Amino acid sequence: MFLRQYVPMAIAFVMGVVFAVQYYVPHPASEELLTTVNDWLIVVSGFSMVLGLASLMGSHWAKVRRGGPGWGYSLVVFLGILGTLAVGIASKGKMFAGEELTLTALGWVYDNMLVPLQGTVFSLLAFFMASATFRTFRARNLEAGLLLTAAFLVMLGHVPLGEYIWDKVLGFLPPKADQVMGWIMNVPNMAAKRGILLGVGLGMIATSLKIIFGIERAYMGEGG
Amino acid sequence: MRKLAEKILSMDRRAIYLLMASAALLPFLTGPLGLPSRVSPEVKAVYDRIESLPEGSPFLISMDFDPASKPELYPMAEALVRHAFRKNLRVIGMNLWVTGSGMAEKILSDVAEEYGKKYGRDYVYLGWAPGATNVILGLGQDIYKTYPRDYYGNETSGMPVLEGVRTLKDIPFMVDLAAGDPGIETWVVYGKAKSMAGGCTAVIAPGMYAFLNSGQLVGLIGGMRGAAEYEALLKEMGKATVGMDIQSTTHVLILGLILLSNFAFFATRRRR
Amino acid sequence: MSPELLGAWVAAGLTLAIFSFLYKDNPFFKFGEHLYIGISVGYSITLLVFNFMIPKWWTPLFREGRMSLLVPTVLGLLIWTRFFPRFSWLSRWAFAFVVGFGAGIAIPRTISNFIFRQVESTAVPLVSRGQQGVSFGWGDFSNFLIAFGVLSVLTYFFFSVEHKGPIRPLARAGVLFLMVSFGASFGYTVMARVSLLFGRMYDLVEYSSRGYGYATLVLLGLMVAVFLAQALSKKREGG
Amino acid sequence: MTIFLLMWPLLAFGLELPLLSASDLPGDDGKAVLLLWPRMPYEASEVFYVVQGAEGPEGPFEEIARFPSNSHYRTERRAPFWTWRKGKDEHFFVVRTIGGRPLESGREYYFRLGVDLGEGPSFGPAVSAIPKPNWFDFKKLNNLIFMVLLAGVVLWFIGRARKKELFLRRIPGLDAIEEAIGRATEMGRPIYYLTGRLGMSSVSTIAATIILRDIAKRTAGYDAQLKVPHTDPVVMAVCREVVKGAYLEAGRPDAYNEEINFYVTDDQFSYTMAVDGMMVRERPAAVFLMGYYYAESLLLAEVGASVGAIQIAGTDAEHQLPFFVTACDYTLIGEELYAASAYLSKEPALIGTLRAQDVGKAFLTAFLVLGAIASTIGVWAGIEHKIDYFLDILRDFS
Repeated sequence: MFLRQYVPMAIAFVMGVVFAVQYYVPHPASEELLTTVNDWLIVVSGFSMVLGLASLMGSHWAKVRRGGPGWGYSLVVFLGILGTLAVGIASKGKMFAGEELTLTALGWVYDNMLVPLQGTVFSLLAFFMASATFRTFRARNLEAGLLLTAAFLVMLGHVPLGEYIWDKVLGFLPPKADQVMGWIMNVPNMAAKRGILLGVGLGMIATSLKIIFGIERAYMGEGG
Repeated sequence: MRKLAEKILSMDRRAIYLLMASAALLPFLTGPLGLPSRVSPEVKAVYDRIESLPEGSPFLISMDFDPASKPELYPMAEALVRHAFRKNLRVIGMNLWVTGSGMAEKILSDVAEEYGKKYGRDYVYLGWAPGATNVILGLGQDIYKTYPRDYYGNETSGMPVLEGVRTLKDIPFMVDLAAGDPGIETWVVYGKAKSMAGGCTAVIAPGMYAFLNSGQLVGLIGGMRGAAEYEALLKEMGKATVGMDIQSTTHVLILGLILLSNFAFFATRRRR
Repeated sequence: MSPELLGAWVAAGLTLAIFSFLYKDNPFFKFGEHLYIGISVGYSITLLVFNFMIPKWWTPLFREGRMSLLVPTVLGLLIWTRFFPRFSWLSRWAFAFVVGFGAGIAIPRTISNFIFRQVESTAVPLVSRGQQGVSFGWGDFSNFLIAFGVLSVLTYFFFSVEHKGPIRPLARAGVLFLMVSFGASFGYTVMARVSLLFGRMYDLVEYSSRGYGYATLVLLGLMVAVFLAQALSKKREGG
Repeated sequence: MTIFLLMWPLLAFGLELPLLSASDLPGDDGKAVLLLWPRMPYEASEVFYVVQGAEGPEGPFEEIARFPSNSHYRTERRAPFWTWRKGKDEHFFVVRTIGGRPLESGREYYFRLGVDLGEGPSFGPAVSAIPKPNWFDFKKLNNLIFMVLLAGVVLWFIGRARKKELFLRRIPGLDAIEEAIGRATEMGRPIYYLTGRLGMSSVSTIAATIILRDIAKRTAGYDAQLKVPHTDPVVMAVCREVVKGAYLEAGRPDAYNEEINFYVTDDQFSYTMAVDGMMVRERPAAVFLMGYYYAESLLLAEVGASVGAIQIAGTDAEHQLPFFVTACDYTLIGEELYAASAYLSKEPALIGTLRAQDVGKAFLTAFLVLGAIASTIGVWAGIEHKIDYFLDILRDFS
């Protein structure tokens, strides 16, 4: 109990208080402390990244071993990892090699596999968005109507063709489409985002305080 | 009429996908539409800030994105690095998103080659390091401790490109190009940049206006449109400018769909 | 086949495999998606080793003998005790170190950047003084709207009192501001998604040229043929 | 003698040189010196002040700065009223480098000030100062006080919430839950509950499991059919416990079924498609989308709306809110999700924190209103500098 519960709580408390107070102390000794500990933590981040990557590999390996439905896809994940790793080691982790900057094997995998795959997965959203807009964007009430109008105006002011249409249809109005969009972004949108930001800021401070005082212990993991 | 409206409302999703694909392919078939985008004050502010820097000033660009936002942020990064090289600034590149390393490296080396810039003297790529918040904090303390070596394994201390630069405070201007978290907010909170601007995907741009208004960001380049505006300012038409055509066609399609669905919706509702 | 040509075929094939999801969830898509996960993890490990483990940890610690790196090494090893359930509680010490530090540095910086800076630029004069004395222009109106908007959104997220009386219209105004900002976000997001689409379309169009051996067209044809054959065989089975 | 000759032109015009004072700049790391000197009657934009510095009393003096004499008044420095007096009666200059070399702490430096009327500067006597590092930056005092006060408020309210129940307003979305479950029972169709795509370490997932408990209690009472498809095995394990507990509490352990919570896949789009497929087939009467979502939000909410379900969403994923707001009947926006979970769970730590944050918000709201009014009056009456005393309280001077 002491080692498992109180020691980590004490560590979090000391670290939290010291580094909150450090901010107010301009003395070089305090800056040196921040620099040193911060450097350590960059190294620690590297170690914790291994933890994340390894647990992902572990879960796919377990699927391959159990051979349940879709285990083949987990094998694909595994082959992808091993293949890229092999290619990466062969290329010493660099995209280009030599004076001529020729593409290495890793560069080839990156350019022709990783970039198109990731790009395409996310570009699917353009299609989903179009269909979702069509099916759900209805001015059912005042709220939805406002949302819709703002979205409409921003989209119109966002593309050259929209500006062109605005000039042709509403050209007699003093503001141009891009100015309308700019005002929406800078005034009502900004105000709402700032309101949210203030709330989020208070929330972040409160959460940090709770970590320091040992009230919030989710970081300890199971049983904490 | 009502039947038609109901039919429209229950249109198969794949029909919309097909419309969308056609709208996206249209500019490839017709050729460029040649419609210009007007330059917004947010983007102009970034351009002016770089213009105002004296020759030889260090300029930091952090490319915190991955291939998923390549079409938006890659042209933006290219345009900014191009502008910096044109002004003979010393470019310091880095990134905080591991899968973006390759792109950041490519942008810097491609544009450097174009302008005949020499590695180590005119520009440096510090590369990726884990622990984004700590990296940003560390740069505010001591760049050489955070990045003792650059991406290629060279020692950073003594590099001519970093002369006179010890911490972020010695860099008069930096731009963060971000696709999410860690990104602009992280730099705003933990960075000690003297003056900073942001470039980001269109998804996160609306949230950044609070920092723009408060002056924590001097300028903001939002999405492909922002990149196209920057290309227009540089008078160098790149991929973002080309991409604005498909933005035009697809946006107008979606606007049309919104109108259509709302007309149909009200047509079916009024009869009820 | 040159690496470039092969690259075009692979890229076009993988792009189409992912796009096939628009027709329906299918093995091509699943293959592509899992390959994506695998490659991105493999790439991350590669970079972790070559850009971090070797230059920033192994070389300074074991070759140059920077003993101060022993501290983070021990912390890192403590984190790795999560791999061994019996000792995994030890990882709490390291996590407490990291999380405590994070909480500590976050507080003052959040106060300064998320609270103070935002408050300062909201509590601004709502009139301006020019050559002709004090006036209330469009800019001042916008400033007023900003202050009112921030205020009403804060009120909406206030949970200690019922939204009754004078608070009710204020909270309601907060919702309306939120809606406009959601709409603006939506309008902006469309651009982001279409940008990605443009990126992929650009490549697909390029790869369908003769120089690349009509890669896109050939692969698209093959994929359609597979789907058709599958649909036909299903029909035959059904009929 | 030489000095007298150099000063001759100034004396001839009846001008005297300002008296320079140098001291360590307070609240820094000991690498800067603050110079102050009074305002002189002959100041104009054509008259320049020249600041020079040296590492020894005999020089050599090097030029540090040169600026019009009607600038660098005390008012121009951004500093709070509790460390710095504003005004136009004195000039200031902060020296950080001499000849490009940064000042070092603990070393004595010499400075002199010259006035240039256009024919080269005339210098007054040199003064010296030793920059020293400080242990507290008083410019950040307001930040520290804010932190201490907020810490006090958080701890106090958590403590109070442990002793007695604090009032929290009911979130309207929670009333909609009752209605949705009632309707599902009437129609005999299932209820879908999704917990988002993050693991148990996320606040929004925790909130989602707390709300699930409440919903499970109601479905147990109504005998409605609940379905919770999962994407994270750990979250599924937790939710099984939660639902089981809820059914016991409702007195219906017989109605509990392990299959209420089931695992689909961890893969984003495959999960989404699978859940969409189930929704199309089973046409649920109510769909709850709580927790954190990514791009799949759009697909899930769209299908739910198209099968005619009552949909209630709750997320702190800001980017997904537009889709939920348009496609769902009710949406818990951002903090409302946490508030709903605090309301339902009655957990003192949650309620206390929420109350503390409310106090913070009330304080900020009041300050904003007063600040805007005060600075408006300031401009109106031309007393902006007086208003600064108030606005400085929540200004950032780092």
